[in-house]
Amino acid sequence: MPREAEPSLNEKQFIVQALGEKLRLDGREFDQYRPLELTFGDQYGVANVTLGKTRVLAKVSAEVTVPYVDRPLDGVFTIATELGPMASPAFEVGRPTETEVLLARLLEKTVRRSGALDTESLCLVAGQKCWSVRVDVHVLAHDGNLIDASCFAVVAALRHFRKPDTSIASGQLTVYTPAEREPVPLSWLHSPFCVTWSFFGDDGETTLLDATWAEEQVRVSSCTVSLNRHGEICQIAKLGGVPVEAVALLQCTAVALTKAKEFSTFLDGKLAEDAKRRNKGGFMAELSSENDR
Amino acid sequence: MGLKRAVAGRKAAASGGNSSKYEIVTPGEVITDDPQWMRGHGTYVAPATTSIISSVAGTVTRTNKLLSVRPLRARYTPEVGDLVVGRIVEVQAKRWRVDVGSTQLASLPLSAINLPGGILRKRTETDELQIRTFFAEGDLLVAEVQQLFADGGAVLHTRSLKYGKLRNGVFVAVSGMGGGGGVVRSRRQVWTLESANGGGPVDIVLGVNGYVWISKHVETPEGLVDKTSGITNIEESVSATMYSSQNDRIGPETMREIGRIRGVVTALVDNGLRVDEDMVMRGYHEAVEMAMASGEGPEDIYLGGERGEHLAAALTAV
Amino acid sequence: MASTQHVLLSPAELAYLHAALSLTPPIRPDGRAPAQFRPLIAETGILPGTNGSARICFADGTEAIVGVKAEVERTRLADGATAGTEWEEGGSARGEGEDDDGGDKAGDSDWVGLTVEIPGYRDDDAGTAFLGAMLSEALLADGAFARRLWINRRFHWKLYLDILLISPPLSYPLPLLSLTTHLALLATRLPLLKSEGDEDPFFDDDWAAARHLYPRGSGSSRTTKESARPPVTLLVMAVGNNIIFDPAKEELAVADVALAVSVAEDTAVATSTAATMDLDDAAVPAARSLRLLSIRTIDPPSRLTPPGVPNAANSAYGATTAQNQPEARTAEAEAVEGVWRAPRGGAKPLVMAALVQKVLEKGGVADEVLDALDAVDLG
Amino acid sequence: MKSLLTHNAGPTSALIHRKDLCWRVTLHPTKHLSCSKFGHWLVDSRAAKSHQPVTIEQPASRTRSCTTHNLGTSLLTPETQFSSLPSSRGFSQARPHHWASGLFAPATDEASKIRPSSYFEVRQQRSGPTRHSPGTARDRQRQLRNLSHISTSTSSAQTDTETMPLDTSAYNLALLRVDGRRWNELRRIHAQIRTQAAADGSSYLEIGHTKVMCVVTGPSEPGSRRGAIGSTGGGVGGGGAGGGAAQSKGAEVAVSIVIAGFSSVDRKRTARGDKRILELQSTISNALAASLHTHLFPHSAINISLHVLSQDGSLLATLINAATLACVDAGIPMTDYMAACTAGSTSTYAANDEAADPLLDLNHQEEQELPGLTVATLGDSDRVTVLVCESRVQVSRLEGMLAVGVDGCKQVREILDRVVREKGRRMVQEGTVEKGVGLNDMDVD
Repeated sequence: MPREAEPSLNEKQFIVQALGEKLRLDGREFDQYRPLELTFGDQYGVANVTLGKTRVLAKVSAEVTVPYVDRPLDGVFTIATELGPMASPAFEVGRPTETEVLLARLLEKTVRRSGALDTESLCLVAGQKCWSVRVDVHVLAHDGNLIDASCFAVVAALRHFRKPDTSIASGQLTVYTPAEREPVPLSWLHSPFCVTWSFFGDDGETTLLDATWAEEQVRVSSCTVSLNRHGEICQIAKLGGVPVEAVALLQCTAVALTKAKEFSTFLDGKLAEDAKRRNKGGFMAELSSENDR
Repeated sequence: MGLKRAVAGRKAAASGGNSSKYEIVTPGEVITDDPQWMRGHGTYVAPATTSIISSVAGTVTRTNKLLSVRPLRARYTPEVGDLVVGRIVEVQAKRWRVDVGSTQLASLPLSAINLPGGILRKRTETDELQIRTFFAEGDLLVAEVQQLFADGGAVLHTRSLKYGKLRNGVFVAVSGMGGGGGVVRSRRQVWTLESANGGGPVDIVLGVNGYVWISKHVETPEGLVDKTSGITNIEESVSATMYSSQNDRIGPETMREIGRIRGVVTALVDNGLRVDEDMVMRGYHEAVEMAMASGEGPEDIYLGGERGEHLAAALTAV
Repeated sequence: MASTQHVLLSPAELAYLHAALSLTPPIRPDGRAPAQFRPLIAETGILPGTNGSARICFADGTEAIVGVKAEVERTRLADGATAGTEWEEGGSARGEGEDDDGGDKAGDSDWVGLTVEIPGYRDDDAGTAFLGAMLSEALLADGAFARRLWINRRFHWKLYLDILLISPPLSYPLPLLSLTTHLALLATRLPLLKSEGDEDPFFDDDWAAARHLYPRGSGSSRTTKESARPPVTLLVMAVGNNIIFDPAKEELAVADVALAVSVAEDTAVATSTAATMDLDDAAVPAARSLRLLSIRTIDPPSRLTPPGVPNAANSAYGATTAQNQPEARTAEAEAVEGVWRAPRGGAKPLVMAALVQKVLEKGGVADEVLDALDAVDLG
Repeated sequence: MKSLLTHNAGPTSALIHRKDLCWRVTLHPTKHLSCSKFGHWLVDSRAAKSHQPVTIEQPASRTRSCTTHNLGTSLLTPETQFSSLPSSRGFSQARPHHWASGLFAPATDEASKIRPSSYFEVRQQRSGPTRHSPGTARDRQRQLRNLSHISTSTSSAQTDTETMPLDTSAYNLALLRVDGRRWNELRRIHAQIRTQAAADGSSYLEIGHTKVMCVVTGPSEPGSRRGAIGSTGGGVGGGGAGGGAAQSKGAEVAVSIVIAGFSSVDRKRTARGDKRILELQSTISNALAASLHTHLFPHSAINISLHVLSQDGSLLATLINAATLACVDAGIPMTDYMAACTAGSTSTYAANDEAADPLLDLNHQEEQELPGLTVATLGDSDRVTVLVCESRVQVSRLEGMLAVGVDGCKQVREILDRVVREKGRRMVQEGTVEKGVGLNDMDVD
């Protein structure tokens, strides 16, 4: 597979030196995120996130399947990440690279293992039928900080998703089409968001948020903290790299909490706005035959 | 590399710096922080301070102003002039890649070997085409480290009569050189031992990299002088056999003695004794007596398990 | 099947080794006698979380650890309802001791899961799969083993054997793995069954009361043809007509033929009439009768080694290099003394017979190995 | 022929003298140690904290281990693992419980006997403004009141034959964890190096019941020897998300982890491409790449092969410690030891906040039910190389856990350091290594 082009030596030194003087290539503050846009697809459960030049699309789909044998009362909830060559030439369709494995594990720990989605609510008939919710994360462009963008896209898509309504009468399961009954949102407990810190300098004293791809290739270690707005840490992953002072890590988690809250309010706003856009007048709007001006 | 460590407040962990001679240093331990000392192998200086900190577990050695730490066990680090035994792992266009048990493969350029017939000329394409006739994959050779690359890789040469392809014998790999029972650099790495029980002369090559070759003694060039007339074709006839991989006829007694010497070397290593010329000689004579005493006569050359320990005990006791 | 790894030895060494091993008596590189094993350290009961575990480590560092875990599993009733009905009417109080009509107690070979893990090799690698198959074949050959896992008609023990080779394989790991498995199975204990007949099994939770999978001591209640000891697979090789046991890596590299001989010991004092060549000798009461379970040929790596170049054909030897005539090519055909040539063709039947004979004869190697294994006290 | 079996030096090793079959057999009474599962936590009354070392004789009450389901209640389903494993057996008082010799037995190291100073003294010594300030006497009081746990009946991990039955007059049974430890006590750590003659560096580490073996080959030519430990998927690519941009010129650290099927209570085979294992491998190789001086071996590879023999919590921490020990044994230069341990907190994430107290070195049960994190530091400093927290926990509680974790790492480092020194001292005494020059005769000239 074509190796990602390593930045040249002087390019690296330039970035590190600039960081030494509190300057970033794109002039941002050290704890400032790139502009974050979120657009929902016209279908339920599609979220398209753009963080600077990094673009991630998350799509949620649901189908009725048989639950796992060892957990008859739980539905199935999987997150699939796919880093194809579209994201960057370094990624190959076949073998998962280390980046892809770490991204998948982080999303798994942040969203699935932290119980954001109540899987018991997905169960229809204990032991026989349950919903299988699947989130597909497609990375369209990789300009650094895939983790935060993908996590945001996954949470947004899951909260935006509506699964078809169902009813069970004497063992008879009926799944209604959106025309018959209004689709039902998933039962969502809390919204975790990832905040990734990057460390520079030979003992990791410079820390910054939302590193671009160039900065990512120069950093000496990174740490991803996932929190929800109630101040609960869902996971922390500083997987090796140059050691960082424990105190600095604690400060990182404090700042990460504020960022998570900002994400949360931003997402709530976007969801409310989309909800308003969808049902302007509810049924009546659909029935009226008046043409727009 | 995250070299900087907060050294503040970390007293020399060595127990109060007393000079108990069995004291070893472990990674991260401050050896000294007065700036008059220079830093050698196995140590590093934390960027912010001038204190020399050990980076391996081992014993401190001092050569007038230079402090270095010899690790308890490490891989062979080649130095110029070392006599090493190596095995060809890979044949490339103009050179061979030789495994000498170091952190990288050593390289043996085509220009660094004697051409058969001792003729001295520039290497041509035909030589490159026939590179495998000199050395092929798997062949064992004894060579000398000519120079070192920047990254520690070694360049070997075999441009002398005592170097070349090895045959008529048995190979033993001994664990890492850096102390810990490996081969120790000594005056003579290659010598001939007059074996007992009619085994005849046996050559022993103790490679500094811990690779040992024990073989039947091949006649020295002087031996050949009277047979062939004139000085010129000594070079030609001797170096001709240099690249042959055909063993000469070796009698069972010699094979037995070679087996016994191999047993001595492995016993020395298993029991953590250093391997050099006089240890091997003493070990061999001890083994011969043990065989006599054990009642099975010269056939009994087994020196594994307890017998190896008896041999080692006998050697260390004396 | 080629042994696991390609051995890198020079033709000169191979020629020397072959010459040394063809002598009578053969001179082995480490001086051992033809039937002498390398010293090893054997321990059992090293892992408290398993039903049985063992570890064997050679002096040169090759090390293997085997853990045995047992789980109760519901038996798939192959013959449908009949088992059910038979269960009701067969519900007569069947005593704890196994009655002799072993008919309905036939075990099933997939009650035993055996996995081999060699570092550096994927588990579906040809070599690893072959090792696993050979070990499990030896275990299940006589069908008696699965019968021990029988609890009642509805449940049985499912035994998982996980075999771990810790160090990279220095020599062909088959004998080491088989000895470790043997010890682990000897040390395996299953909880004492408290429930009766075919009801849901209930066990005594005092581990001290658990009974061994292979009950020790002579008075074992098993008088049927089952072997009292798990099988042992030995690696035997031949050079010329010298037979050598427990070959090291260099010796295997010059072997003409290599065999994996699986042997089991059964307590049946009465000579079993089966055609198996067990040489039972009633005269010596303590002697055990050995049963040959399987013989597998192992493809020694010597077939893959490059041939040496005789001086005659060696152009560097000053031989006329210009024209490499056809006879120069054929020069390599017939053996030149002191030049290594990979062995061609299979093994002579005489040598094969001698190999097996040496293993199975009274006081032979198999006997000694089993005696030595006996001496390992089980935790 | 010499006698078949001679018992020499103590009951635990029998030497077999056979001319042609020389076996040294080391006998191991199985350590019967139960980490039995508990259905419920008993909260006991608070009591003053004490610092003297705790070795507890098994109390009379037998712990009912839950793996022996009484069939009456739940109908047996094939998957519920049922065998009453040795790990869950009761205590047979019959045989004195002693650790056997040989590989799997501990030198009776004093390490695990020394108890770390209490949570608060550590706090006071720590300089640095931002450190959690020791707070007023009231805080101390609150902390004292809150250290609450766990039932008194324990399945103790360390019973030495010579321990007197516990006289509870001097020692209150409250504030104990499920296996009889205080909140700040490490489990028994037993470590050995050079357990594998064939490898460059090897180590065997037991932290409580988590047993890991590590074999290091290298630094050597990458992938040169067929049959050498090919890095099965553990290879570290270039600048990945986790590690920093690993320059291509340093040695490449390849880690391969094999988790034995029999390692956990019920047997499960980990699939080859299992993402959790890949993540562990990537974490360890990035962590070691930061501490090992890889720039000294530019074109070579260091292969670390880890075997997990038994899991009882803090798996990542044990793997990191074992890998560090093996690298020290292999003589690979490194900045300092990389010591790791786990820390947890007693209250579930939903419970009231201030009742939470930090715990050190979690075993399997505590890891399942309580929030916890694994932290690895470089040497004696507070610099964290690995911080992995996989359970939900309040932000405010992170500091307490991290502080306890970092202190725990320092104690682990001391224990590892002592093991290496002991081994080194023995090697020097045996003469395999020339003696070093003493420290103070340096300033002679």
